[in-house]
Amino acid sequence: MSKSFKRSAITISTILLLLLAACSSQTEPGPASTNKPEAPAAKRITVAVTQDSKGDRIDASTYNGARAVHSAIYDPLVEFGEGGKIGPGLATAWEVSEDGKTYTFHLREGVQFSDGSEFNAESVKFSLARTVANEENASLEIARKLDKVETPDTHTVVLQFKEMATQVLLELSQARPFRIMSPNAVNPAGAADGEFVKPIGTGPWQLDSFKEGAETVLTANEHYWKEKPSPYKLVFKVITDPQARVLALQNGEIDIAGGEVGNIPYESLPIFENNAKYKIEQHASTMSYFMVINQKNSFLADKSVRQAINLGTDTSKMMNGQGADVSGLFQSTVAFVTPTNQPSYSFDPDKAKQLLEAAGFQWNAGSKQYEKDGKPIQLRLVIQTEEYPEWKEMAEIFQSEMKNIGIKVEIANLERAAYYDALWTNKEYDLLLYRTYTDAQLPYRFLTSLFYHTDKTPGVAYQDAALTQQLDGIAKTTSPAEQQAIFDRIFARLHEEAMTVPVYYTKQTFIHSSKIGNFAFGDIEDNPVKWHQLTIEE
Amino acid sequence: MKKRFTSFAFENKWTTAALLFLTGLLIVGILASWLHPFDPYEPNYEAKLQHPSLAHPFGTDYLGRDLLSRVLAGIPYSVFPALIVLGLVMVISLVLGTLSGFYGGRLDMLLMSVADLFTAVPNLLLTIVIIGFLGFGMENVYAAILLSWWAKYVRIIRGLVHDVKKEPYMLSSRVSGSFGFHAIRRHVVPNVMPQVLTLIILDVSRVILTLSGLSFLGLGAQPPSPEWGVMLLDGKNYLQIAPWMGFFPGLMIFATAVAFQICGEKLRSRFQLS
Amino acid sequence: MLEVHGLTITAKDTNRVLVRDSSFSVDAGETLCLIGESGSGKTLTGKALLGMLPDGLLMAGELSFGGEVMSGYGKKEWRQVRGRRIGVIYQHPEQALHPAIPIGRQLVDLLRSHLPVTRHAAEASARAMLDKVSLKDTDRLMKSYPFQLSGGMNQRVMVAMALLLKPELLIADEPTSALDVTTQSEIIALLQGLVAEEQLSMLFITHDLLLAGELADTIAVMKQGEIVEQGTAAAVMHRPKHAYTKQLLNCRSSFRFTSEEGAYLYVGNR
Amino acid sequence: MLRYAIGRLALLVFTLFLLTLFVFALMRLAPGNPAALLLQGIGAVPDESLIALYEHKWGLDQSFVQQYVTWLLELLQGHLGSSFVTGQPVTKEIASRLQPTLLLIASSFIVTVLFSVPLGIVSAIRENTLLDRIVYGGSVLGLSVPLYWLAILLMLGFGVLWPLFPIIGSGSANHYVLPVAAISLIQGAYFVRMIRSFTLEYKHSFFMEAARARGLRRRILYPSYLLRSMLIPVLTVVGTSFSGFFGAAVMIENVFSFPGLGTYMLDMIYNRDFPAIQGCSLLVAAVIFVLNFVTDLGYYAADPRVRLDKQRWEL
Repeated sequence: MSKSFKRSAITISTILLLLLAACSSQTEPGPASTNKPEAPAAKRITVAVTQDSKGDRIDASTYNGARAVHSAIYDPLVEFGEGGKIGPGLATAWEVSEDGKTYTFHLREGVQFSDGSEFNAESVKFSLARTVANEENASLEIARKLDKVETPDTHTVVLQFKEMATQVLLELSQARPFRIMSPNAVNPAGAADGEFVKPIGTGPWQLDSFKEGAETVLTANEHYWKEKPSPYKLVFKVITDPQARVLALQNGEIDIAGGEVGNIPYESLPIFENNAKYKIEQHASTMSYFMVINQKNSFLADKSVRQAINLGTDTSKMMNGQGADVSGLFQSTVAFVTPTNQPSYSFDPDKAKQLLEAAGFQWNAGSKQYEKDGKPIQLRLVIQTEEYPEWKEMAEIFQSEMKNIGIKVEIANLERAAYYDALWTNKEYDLLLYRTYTDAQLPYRFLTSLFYHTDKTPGVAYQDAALTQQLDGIAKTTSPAEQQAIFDRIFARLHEEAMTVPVYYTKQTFIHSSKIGNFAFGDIEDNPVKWHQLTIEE
Repeated sequence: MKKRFTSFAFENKWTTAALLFLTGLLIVGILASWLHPFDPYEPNYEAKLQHPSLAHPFGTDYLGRDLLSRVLAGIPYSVFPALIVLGLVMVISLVLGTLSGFYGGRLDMLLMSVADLFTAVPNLLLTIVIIGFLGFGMENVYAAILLSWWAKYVRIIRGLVHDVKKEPYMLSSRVSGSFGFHAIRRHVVPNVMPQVLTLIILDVSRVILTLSGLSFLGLGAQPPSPEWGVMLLDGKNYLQIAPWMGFFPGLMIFATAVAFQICGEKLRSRFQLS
Repeated sequence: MLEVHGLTITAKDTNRVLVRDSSFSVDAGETLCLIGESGSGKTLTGKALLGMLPDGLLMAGELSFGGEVMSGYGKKEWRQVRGRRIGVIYQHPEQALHPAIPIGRQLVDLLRSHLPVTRHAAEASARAMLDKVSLKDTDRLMKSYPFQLSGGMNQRVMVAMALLLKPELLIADEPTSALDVTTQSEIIALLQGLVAEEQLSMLFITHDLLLAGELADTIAVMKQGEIVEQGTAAAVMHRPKHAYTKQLLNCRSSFRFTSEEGAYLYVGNR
Repeated sequence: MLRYAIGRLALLVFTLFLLTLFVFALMRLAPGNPAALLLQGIGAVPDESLIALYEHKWGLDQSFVQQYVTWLLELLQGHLGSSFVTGQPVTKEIASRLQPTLLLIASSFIVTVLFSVPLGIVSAIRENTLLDRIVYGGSVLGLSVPLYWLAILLMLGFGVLWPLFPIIGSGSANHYVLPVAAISLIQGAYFVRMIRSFTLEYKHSFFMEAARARGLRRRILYPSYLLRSMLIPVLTVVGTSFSGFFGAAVMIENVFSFPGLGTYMLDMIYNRDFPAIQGCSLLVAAVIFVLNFVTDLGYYAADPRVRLDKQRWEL
């Protein structure tokens, strides 16, 4: 090897080494972290999640961390059942005073937290006080109206409210932020404003380990009161890309994926259909996709245009035909929705055209669009595909259906932040594809947050005084019958004014390898699966 | 000049093929509207996700639209803008790179720090701001690509100019007091051009792919645009169900890239000889 | 020494003939000047003698050197000839030397490519050769780079390099055209001295007829790839037969004057 | 040499300062309000009062200059403020996510350089042979496939159909195989093309022809003469590729769910988490500038014309 070659090789390698040193100068010492040696006994069930669950900061009184992990660790006082019926949770029975200001809960006996400490009235008082003290929860009814919490004996809790409170049981049943946490979870123990240490709840699981951005591992809570604790470890593995989740299911790196927590794009379902190695589980959801209408738009201010759009939308084409049963804004699984009380617009393009012509729109054969004094109907539909990839296809189907009734739709697929800017602040949309909330937040909390309209706080999705009055009516009664009557009128009003364009009723779809047995859906979408009942068959 | 071109065109079969392909692209791109066998935008629910067949040589997509028509309709959205962007990048970086490489000193320092600035800022952030600020539209996406790409080129061209500046004939021309601009035009640019051309030709496909990357991050062309990058992204979602949805746009990008490479290579060798 | 018969060079793809049926010879210790305007094929002929034609060109005709026929040589045989039996110097010496390798190293590399000498011995003979071409301060020169030297010094280094392995034939492709007038005459004087001293035969390629007249024993005039006239220096200079040679002679300058060293100083017709 | 290095370092610090100002301004211009996004994320209605609450907590209600100055003062004391989304100090979050990203970038950089620089040179030396054609075709293919597509194909090919490597996360060494392969193939394609065209350029240069005319042996000719002259262009190609590598790492981390800086940065940009974006871009910029600086030093060392410009021979 001639000297010159050695010299130039040295020069090149020194430069490379310099680059490498500069590159890895910041790495911490120690080899790449390899997985901890597995305890031989506990086999792992791995679930794919779309985002980091921030396992080490899941404080029951906040919205930190993933909903699924939150509801796996903490139990609610009362549980949310089918169609909105409230069932017993940590409280076996409860009474609501006539004036709706006093709620008395009788707590379950002999229940322990995962650290063995006693579940009693004190721990409930501590949890509620801590949640109310957190100013981020100010918009919730309990936080707004709670006066004081009394504990007459170790297993009775009485909540006194300053004025009538009608949503207490619904808010208590939700995943966050009113579930019960042990006083030992904070430092100093029992202090409502103590510094959060470790999640300790009465739920079926407790936190085992957490690796940021990678996985959250839960082990069973041996003191679980309701059913037998699970013999396995439950791992929530972060997989951000939808296709990666599909592939991870196929090569066994994860056992379960789907639902809101780790969604599998619907177009990938055929890979797992009639395939013995996998089982597809489907369950009704309470969420639906709908389009928010911007009343400020000159065309959309006219009711007949809104109605024509509803009539022109063929929801059966959505999601490869799975959208056939759409009738009205809310699914039948939503509380206070009965088979008869939600009128809806069925697909009838001709009627839609008649409505437009009746409202003074002329058909322009050249541009094949309806126009009024020379201006064709052109609408900007804002969507986002980061959280809901399927919205792109729906928007394109909607676009072509509107073309059939002479309305030109331009789709704007915005980046997530710009999308929420359009919805909440700058209102730069004519139509915007959004979704309803889920379970206990429907219909009241969802309707008040989007349709409640006062001069001070204008309605976000639609501004209608009559609807607002009806919503006020709900807040004045705790009797289910009275509330049902008001909701019947609310649904009729939503339909009559065509305030929204319902597009699709979602379904909860989970896919798991067939060696996972005894799969059962949870009570709310935030706690989608009864993880502790799962079994692994060899 | 005419004789030179024909000899260049039919020099060997590869170049001819490449040139034919590119002219084909150009023609179809311009006259696209009445050339497609089907309407590239109209969904046709009965023909969803069909295999490539005689009726649909490239198969159909998730809304039953004919992919061949969409690919042809996509030419003006994918190839032409890529060339415009590259042309602008070349001009800007040639000017800045030459100035900073040739004159050096404070101007060079300043330009390099601004260039470093733009290479270091995450171009996703840059793109979001530009699109958020200027509003939607493909020209803003291209402006964003331009802004994050010029820096790399300036740095490379500065390196090349640095090389050329040291050549003896350059020294003699500076010694003889030839005015800087004249020296640049006559000596520096012709010498740097072959490398710059190679550089630019390399990146034709990368501009289209950057667009596809931006759509992956939620910032690309708006539906139902038949832009190749976006179609490539849709193809990824249907990888195992309808692989042809991603394959054919990808094939077109590859073919366009190869055609540009071959023409660029031959042009460059012509540059060198003259 | 060097016999060339019927040399023809054609371009492969356009089969244009660049050099047509040229024959000439250089005897031992003699200098042949090949004259022609740029593009007349004289440089190509020089390259053909070393088998260094760029790919895309075809060579026909017979080359023999020192009795051996070279036309059929393969890569390996040519490598034995290049540098060892035929040396080359070029018009732009600083471009012919590697810009980023010190001159000493380039000389040593050349020696060790051909002879099994130790590094030390190679450096010694390199230094000796640099002295021979009257370059001063050789130690510092060995460590310097071409861009640090003037045109004249670089050309001297080129000559040293060409003659390092004691070749029998030196091909000089317009070695002085890029130099200023004074350096030019110094280099010409150096070459004349070395040719005489080493009994070296030289093929001197130039477009400058007067320079040829002074250096050459025999002259060959090339026009568009063809040798139109060939003969002794005196014959060609004073009794030119071909119209083209006459034309070249007439357009030489109208005046000349003598410098101290006795070399002709004139304004050539660039 | 030292004077050059000091000058360059001063410029580097100045550019970093310029960058922080530039990123600070960029974020204020971007659409999307961090408070509204956070509230939206937790299912609350982003009304004015709540947004004002958060903006006060994060100091966003101060003037632009005030915010920048406070941030800069904090930076000088070594901390980058705390993230809006998690409330944790940004320095801690970056530190915990740094290792996978740096390992990913460093290993793909080495793999890319090791296979593409020699391949580029050899395919240029053996011009128009079969090897050259294959390398040419392969590199053009590499330039026409988007990174995320290649990543998915590798996952499908070597993670599912032929399960050799894990495809999710950065647990063990063989978690790095597919991501590094994806980045190296794409960046490698670019390197090979650039290096090959530079080598061709130099291979046909005059001093190489003169060296061959002197009968220099191939064993000296290519390794040292060609390579030595290639140092500068190789440095140019390598030197300008760092931000390309980091961009590729961000994309790959997202597809392979690497818990690295790439996924973190993308999330933070989507959530408009200003301190986190600011901290990350500062760190990334610092690393890129240092590497650019090292490349410039490399120029200095490799090119004698730059180094010895002053020592000319006076006749």
